[in-house]
Amino acid sequence: MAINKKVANVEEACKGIKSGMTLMLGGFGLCGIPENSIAELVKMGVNELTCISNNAGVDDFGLGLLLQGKQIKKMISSYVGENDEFERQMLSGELEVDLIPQGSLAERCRAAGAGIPAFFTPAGYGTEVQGRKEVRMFKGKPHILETALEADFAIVKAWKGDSSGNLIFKATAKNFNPLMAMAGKITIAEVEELVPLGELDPNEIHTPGIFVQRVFQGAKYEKRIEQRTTQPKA
Amino acid sequence: MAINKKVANVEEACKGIKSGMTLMLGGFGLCGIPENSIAELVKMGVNELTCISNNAGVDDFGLGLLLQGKQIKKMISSYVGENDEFERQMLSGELEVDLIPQGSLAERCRAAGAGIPAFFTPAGYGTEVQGRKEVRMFKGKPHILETALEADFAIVKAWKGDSSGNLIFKATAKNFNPLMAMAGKITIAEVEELVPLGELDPNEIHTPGIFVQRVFQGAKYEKRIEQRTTQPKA
Amino acid sequence: MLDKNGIAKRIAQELQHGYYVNLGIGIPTLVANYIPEGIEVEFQSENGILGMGPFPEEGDEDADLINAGKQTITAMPGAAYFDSATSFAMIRGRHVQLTVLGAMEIAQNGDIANWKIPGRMVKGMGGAMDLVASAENIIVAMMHTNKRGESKLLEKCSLPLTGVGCVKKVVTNLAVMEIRDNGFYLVERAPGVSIDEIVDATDGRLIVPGDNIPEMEI
Amino acid sequence: MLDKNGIAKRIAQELQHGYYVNLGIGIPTLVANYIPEGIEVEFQSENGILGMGPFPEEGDEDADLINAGKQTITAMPGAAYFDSATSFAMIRGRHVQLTVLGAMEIAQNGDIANWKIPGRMVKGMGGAMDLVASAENIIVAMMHTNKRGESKLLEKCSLPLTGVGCVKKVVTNLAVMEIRDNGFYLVERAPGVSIDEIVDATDGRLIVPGDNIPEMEI
Repeated sequence: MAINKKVANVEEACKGIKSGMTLMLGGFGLCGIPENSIAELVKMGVNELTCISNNAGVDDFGLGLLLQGKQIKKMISSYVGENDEFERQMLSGELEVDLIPQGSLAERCRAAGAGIPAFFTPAGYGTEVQGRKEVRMFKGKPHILETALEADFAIVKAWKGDSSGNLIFKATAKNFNPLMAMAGKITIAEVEELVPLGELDPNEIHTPGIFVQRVFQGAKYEKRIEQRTTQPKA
Repeated sequence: MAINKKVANVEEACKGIKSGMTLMLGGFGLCGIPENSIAELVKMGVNELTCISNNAGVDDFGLGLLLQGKQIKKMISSYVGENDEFERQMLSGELEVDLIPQGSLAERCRAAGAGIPAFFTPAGYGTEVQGRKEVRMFKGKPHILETALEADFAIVKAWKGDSSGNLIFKATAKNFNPLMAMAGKITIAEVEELVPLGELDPNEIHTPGIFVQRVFQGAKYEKRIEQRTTQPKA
Repeated sequence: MLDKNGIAKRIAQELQHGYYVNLGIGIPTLVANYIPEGIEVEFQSENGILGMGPFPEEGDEDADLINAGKQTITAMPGAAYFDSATSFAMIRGRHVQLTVLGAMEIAQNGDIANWKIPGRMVKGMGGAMDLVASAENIIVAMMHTNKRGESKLLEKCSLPLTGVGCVKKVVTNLAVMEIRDNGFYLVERAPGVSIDEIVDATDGRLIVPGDNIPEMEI
Repeated sequence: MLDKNGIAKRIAQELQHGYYVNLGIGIPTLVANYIPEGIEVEFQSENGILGMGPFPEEGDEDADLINAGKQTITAMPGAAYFDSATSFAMIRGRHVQLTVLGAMEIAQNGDIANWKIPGRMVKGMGGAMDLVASAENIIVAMMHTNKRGESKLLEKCSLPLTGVGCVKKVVTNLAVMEIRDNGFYLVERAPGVSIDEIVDATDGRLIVPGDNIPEMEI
């Protein structure tokens, strides 16, 4: 009786994504990003996109690939420091950029998914982020009103998933993925492993399937490491 | 290097709870309630308590035990329909009662734990719940402003826990427990099984230990069923 | 005239493929027994489960696995458990496509009252206020009249409201009605029930579009 | 005068038993190497881990396990992973007891700027605005002057702010200072550094309480 969200491949998953749309993309740095779907967006050639993503990838991976092709009109992010092409497009004015505190970004995604149109947070008070937002004191401390952040499509990456759209993330690859999954009008989940229905323990599911409209197993994952830091073997 | 939150027993866990305090207690109906701690509160004889809990137990179990001893001055709940003594005390005016929509109750607990002092929700607009709360339109739909709900102590019940305060709940016994764990100035977690540090998979933890100040293994659990509904064996 | 199971059967016809559905306590719970063949739906219970299954076999009850009516249940393959904030995120965020719940009174503008009788019965609203304020599609399942024979379909609710102008459809033992143009728009009659009987049992404004109101097929 | 490791060592003395600590990128990260003996602390990284451990041994790197600086890390026994909303719930909700972060400028009233140089460098604030707006206890770890030899301790920040009046303590290569009475209140000198050197390197109002400012013991 479970609702089947399984689609055959990334082409089918990304059907309906059009130029000018607002997309949310999960991941922190290059960790937990929907690699297959990003590649498909490059292939589709959709442009004038507004992309909501904590980071903008690096020059030749992640959202950097969409920046190279000038497919992105506007980025809504919290930190974009690892991408020269990004910085160039932003400083030249080719790219519109809305920088948002990371916690506010996460909470605004969750809020959209949770039917909370607005909430107060102390983050950004007295800074450029405050802008014209309403300020209100709570317990003697100033807070600003932040609103829910919605998207036409949310594209997330999980470790395991089932046909009903239930998702389990791995370690810190979870990050923004469960929140963006809640916020998309249509949520696409690409997973490393699509397991048979009933195999995931209902107690261990991070994103219940109700938040996911399409799920598919990614063809392969590079899972590039941005900063490989190690210590010598003991 | 993990921080040790383990206390020897329920007496030690409940130390510092005083008459007149505000307590949050996890559980939905009798499912996932902190049985050991409630018994201890009865034994301690603290009274004039404000209890935030979705339900008020039944006459002879759960928070009903505190009601019997008239230890509760005020209840903040969403549904109290299974308790005659409760109804009697409320209608007679002995007990103050603040009824809150279940979703707003959950979100207000989470908000307290998350440093969100207030948020807008559509629930309760145009009803007694609205009262003097601020009303604001979002996308043409009226919403009311709800504030965070804090407590001196939050008392939750989990299935498994470790000495660092990490918790895993079982099935629908999760309910309000993870949210209240976030909201308490001091959070007490009683668990069915306290496992050695490192035994819980960091990927399967529902409540990270940072939200928990004291953890102990409950002596025994009755886990009473409120509505035993079954079907004949096939 | 329908019995409670008949009301549930009729409402089950409103289920559509891919729906996530929240069923309230009482008659709504029975809807799960009549899912039309060939469609996939999943039931959400607001205490924290998606993919709710039938009652367990005797001896298999689990105190940790209940529904919002505090009844022991089972989980279907593909089920998921979650906390109450996530549960109401699903509801408030409109991820649940259909809510079916009972009511004490419904007004012709879609107001609903089902949580309190001042001075006499105060059980609380539970999740009902969140559900009715949020769901796009709300069907009320109830008897047309109360135990004293008084109509539950009114011009204006006399009891404290649960939600304002939110009900879209009402299915009773006598009729199916939609809330339209500030009235109860009669869509179907229960088997063997005449228009006059429905008119008599309805205190609010009943809109009867012609004499050929079809009889339900259930 | 201290090097970066010296600054980290001095800040590590501020750690107290039972603290949850968030360490920013750069010098703050080094603090984890100098935890005083006999105390239990846990490190939170805002991308979603509590109980962060040291870098993995060569060959054990996991692309799915990184810190907020995008570096590969390990998890200690008792660690937990969580999503970004939960992570900032910990931060905003004041469950993290101490935040250590770097800065480009600090003003004598506790303002901090560390995310943007208009027209030249715009990396974004990441989690810094949430951290500084929320933490009860914020220590800034930085060099006293910038690469051009200009003081980073100012009367007023010239760069766009990250947070207002939030810094409590500053530890530099020259000194430990508390923000008090709208000034940098000198608490300790770095080994071998004179009061005059600190005065010279500080553009904002430096409060020197007497001639006997103790030297750090590190």
